[in-house]
Amino acid sequence: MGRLSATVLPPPKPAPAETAATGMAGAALPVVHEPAVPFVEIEAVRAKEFVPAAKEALTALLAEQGQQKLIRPVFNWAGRNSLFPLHWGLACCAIEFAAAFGARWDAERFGVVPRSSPRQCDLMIVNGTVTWKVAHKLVTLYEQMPEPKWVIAMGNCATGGGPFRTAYSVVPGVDKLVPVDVYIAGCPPRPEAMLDGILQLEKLIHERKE
Amino acid sequence: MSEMWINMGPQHPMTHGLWNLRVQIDGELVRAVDPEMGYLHRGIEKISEDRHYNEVITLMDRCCYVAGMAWEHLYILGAEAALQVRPPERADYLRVLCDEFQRLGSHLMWYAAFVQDLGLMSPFLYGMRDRDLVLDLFQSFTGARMTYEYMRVGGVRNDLPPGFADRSRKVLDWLDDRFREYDALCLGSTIFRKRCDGLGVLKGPEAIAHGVTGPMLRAAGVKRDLRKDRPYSAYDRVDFDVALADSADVTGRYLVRMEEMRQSVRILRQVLDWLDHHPGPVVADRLPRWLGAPYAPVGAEGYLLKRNYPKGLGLSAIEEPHGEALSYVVNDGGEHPYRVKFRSPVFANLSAASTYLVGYHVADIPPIMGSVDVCVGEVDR
Amino acid sequence: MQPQDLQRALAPKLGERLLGVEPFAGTAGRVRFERTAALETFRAMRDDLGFAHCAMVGGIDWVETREVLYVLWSDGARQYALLSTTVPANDAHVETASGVWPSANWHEREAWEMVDITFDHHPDLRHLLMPDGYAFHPLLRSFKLHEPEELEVKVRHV
Amino acid sequence: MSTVTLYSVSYDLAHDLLFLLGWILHYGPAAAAVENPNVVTGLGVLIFAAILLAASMLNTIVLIWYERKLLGRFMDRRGAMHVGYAGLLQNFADGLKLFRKHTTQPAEADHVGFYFGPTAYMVSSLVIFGILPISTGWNSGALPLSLLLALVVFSFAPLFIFVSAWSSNNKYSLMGGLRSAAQMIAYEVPLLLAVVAVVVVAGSFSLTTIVYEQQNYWFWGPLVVALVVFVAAMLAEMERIPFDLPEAEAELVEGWNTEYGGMLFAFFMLADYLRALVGSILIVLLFLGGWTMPGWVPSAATSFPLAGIFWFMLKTYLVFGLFVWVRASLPRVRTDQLLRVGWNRLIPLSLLSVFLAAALVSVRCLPVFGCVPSPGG
Repeated sequence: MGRLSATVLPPPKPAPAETAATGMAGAALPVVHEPAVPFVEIEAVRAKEFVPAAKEALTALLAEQGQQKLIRPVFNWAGRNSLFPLHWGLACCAIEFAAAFGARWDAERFGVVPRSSPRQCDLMIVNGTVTWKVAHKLVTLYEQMPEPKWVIAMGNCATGGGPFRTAYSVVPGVDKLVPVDVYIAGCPPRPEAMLDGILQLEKLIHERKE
Repeated sequence: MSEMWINMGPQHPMTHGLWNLRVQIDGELVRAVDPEMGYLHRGIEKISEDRHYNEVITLMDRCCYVAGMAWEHLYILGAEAALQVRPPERADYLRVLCDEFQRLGSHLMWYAAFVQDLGLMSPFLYGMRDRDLVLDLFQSFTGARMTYEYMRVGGVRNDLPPGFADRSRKVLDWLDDRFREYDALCLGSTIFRKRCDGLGVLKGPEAIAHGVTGPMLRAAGVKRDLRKDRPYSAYDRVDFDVALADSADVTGRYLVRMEEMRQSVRILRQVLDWLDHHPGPVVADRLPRWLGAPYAPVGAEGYLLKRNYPKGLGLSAIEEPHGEALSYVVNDGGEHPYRVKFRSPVFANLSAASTYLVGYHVADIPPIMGSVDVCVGEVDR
Repeated sequence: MQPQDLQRALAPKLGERLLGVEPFAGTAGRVRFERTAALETFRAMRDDLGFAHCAMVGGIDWVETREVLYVLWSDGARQYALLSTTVPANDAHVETASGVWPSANWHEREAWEMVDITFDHHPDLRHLLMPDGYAFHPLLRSFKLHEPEELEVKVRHV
Repeated sequence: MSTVTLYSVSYDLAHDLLFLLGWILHYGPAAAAVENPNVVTGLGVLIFAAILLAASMLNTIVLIWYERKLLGRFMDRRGAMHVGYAGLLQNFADGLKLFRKHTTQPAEADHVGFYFGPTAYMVSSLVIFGILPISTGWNSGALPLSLLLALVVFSFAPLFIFVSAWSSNNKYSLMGGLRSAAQMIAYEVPLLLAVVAVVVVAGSFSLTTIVYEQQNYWFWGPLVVALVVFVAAMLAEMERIPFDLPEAEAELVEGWNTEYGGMLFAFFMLADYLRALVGSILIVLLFLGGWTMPGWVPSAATSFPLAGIFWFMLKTYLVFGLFVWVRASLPRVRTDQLLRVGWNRLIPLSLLSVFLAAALVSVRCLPVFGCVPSPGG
């Protein structure tokens, strides 16, 4: 099981540049550490060492193939059909986020159930303006979520700062802090747009090969 | 386990927004609280200084996202006072219409959030469902669900579409029925009364000293409603009662908000009748020429100087769904406001948090804060 | 209540330090006073004139000077009144109003961090909206906003 | 039909399997070994356990789906509907996803407790299913004290919750764990006293006997006070609204499972619903006649194979539907109120129910309800 879970890690996302706002003195932002990519290195010097090394590589290859054909589609199906977003509200988009779980749109139809604890989430919907003051908390929450995990930047503020991009306290886009998978346009996006973003993410997960 | 501090927020189901309530607890009892704000500080007052008067409206919608219309109204009144512009009468009525629909929307949102804090699951969905009906009406004449950008200095952007009055009346009738259902679900439940009676008590004098306004103050029996005391727009021409309760607790705030929704329905019926019979312009015809323009016309500064456009200070106060909101607009004759300062009702209501939270249980914090109706956008601005 | 009423009630208490009461649209008037008379003005407004509710305290930066603005409400008169005092920018401090109106507490914290006006004897003058240690005062006119592209993003390698 | 039981089926299955194996091996000590009756019994027990496990897990997953759909309907929406037919596969997707998730352990959490808590919670909830009889056939044999054993295992849970809450080193978890312990201890007493009323009337601690005693009349009529107490206490034991304080989302984030993710969280989730299932099953067994059918059911239908299981599951799901209804319409109580209700109201009520039961039995007044006197009474 340990082997399995190690190989279905998501693709190593580009490490976000560690930034520091010029407008905010003394704010040391945390770094998002990307997990080390495991790899097998074969150093066949002597036959005695070659045999176990080759055997290991072959086993790994077979496991990889088996995973590609059988296990990955199942887990991809499970992963895309049960996305638990983090239950939190940043700003205006949070109201539309809540409306999407209301009676009219009912995001639970797609298996989307918000959980309050980041440990139980696999999707962080950044629904609103991210300020430098909350940036640390956001990164902490992201790091508390277990792999595999995804981020949706909902609305213009999370995408690029929106109407507040010039403000001294606003992060111009949450992708400066955490890797973002899906961007949803709108200020705020309608609940339909949010659901569409989630469906786009499901498509991404469905096509996941790594 | 003796006393310890816990952080409720910024990511916590109780907060309904982005703020942090630091609570010192002794077992399950609250000993001290310290709200920590600013997680959503977006510098709206600063950005406003770089924008034209009409462009600030964009920010106002996002300032308080559950009561965007009310904040537009607030800012517009301040800006009109500073620029010495008068809107036509129909615009006044349209603004009252927007305000009251917004009050319905905001209070329905409050209802949804508040009952969720008590652990009631279904009414949350009911509140959101009925709020969507109000938002549909907004959408039919502003094109947006939450961020409307509808009001303008000197009036409103456009008139109502045909058939709006009938649709609104249908929604109002539906809501009238639903209020009975809400009351049955909440007041009819013994557990609700046991939870909420005598909870989060904030008596009148203390509330006034701490600057608490709105439903929280009226639940303490203080009859202060700026719509009556200092009528703005068309509020002096409509008939309504001020919702009051005297228990000063969570139940009282619930009763006040429910009654306010009923009064809103009453006001809206009158306003819709008036609008049916009084067509007319919705924007004042004599406006500074640059007000409607997205960019300052070439040589605007010289133009203004030549015209010697009046400088001015504007103070406006409205009864926002959360309470008394103020705006102070300084017009130094330029095309941008020199300074815009807002007073958020929730800001003051939250600053008094220790008066109504200390001494209760940890489990009481969510319903009490739910009854305060926190909208962090307008607190942090 | 008219500006003359305010003048009549405040003049004996403040004397020279009352700089004038001007009419202000929609309110009882705008009282301008010397900052040395702050506490007396607050007490007179609350106790003698019944302005029990301090709705707002705000600061305005007029480059050389800074103005502190108080908006008060009287439940008896059903009217607002404005208080205003001007302090020099290089020595911007004024007595706190939070002893008279507890509601002024947070407003003054905000005015301190935004417009850099120090409130003497304030019980808890620390950052409210910005993080602790924030060194700037954003609502000063000298603080300019930038498009994010203009910001220099510093990448620190660990 | 009555001779076919779950155990006999699994024993026969084991016997046939091993006979086949012996036939393949044909001769020698290997064939003798596999045809050893001890081996057959052992394999039979294993198959029996596997069937029990599969049935209980399947039921739990269907129960979660049932609750989500029912809750959705109460809330004027649809619930899960896009994964499988009407969302039936939704919970399988959730389970697989949680299975794949990395298990994270907080830096300063206690390693042993962090893993032991949820596992033991899950296992203890599963064990009860080996004890509960579902029908005449689906019966773990004549354990004389099966009711007592089931309740004992059922009441282990607060200990494990507390262990996992404490070891996750989170203040919310700790508060949730403390609340859970206080609540379960407070409600254990009325629960057991209500059960005593049933035992007094039935005259036995064996669940099978209790159900047989209800062949003529169900106990909910004569023991209505005990039923009320039992349902209330069971709601608290299952930690469902209005008594879901340990997981009170509004103030304690996710309660004692705040720090748990991945499979450990799935354990908690499954065990919660397993306990809900156990609670519903116990109510059906003790008060609603177990697998006995109402009088209006034609006798031809009663002898239908699996009719007992059908009726049992129907009753169980209806009882659970009642719990879902309660969840959809009631707010949450506060800790002190909960404890006050438990100690001040439910315990006197449960004592009253015991006295009532004793009185009923001693004066033989049960025929008042249109029933015949119990032979055990």
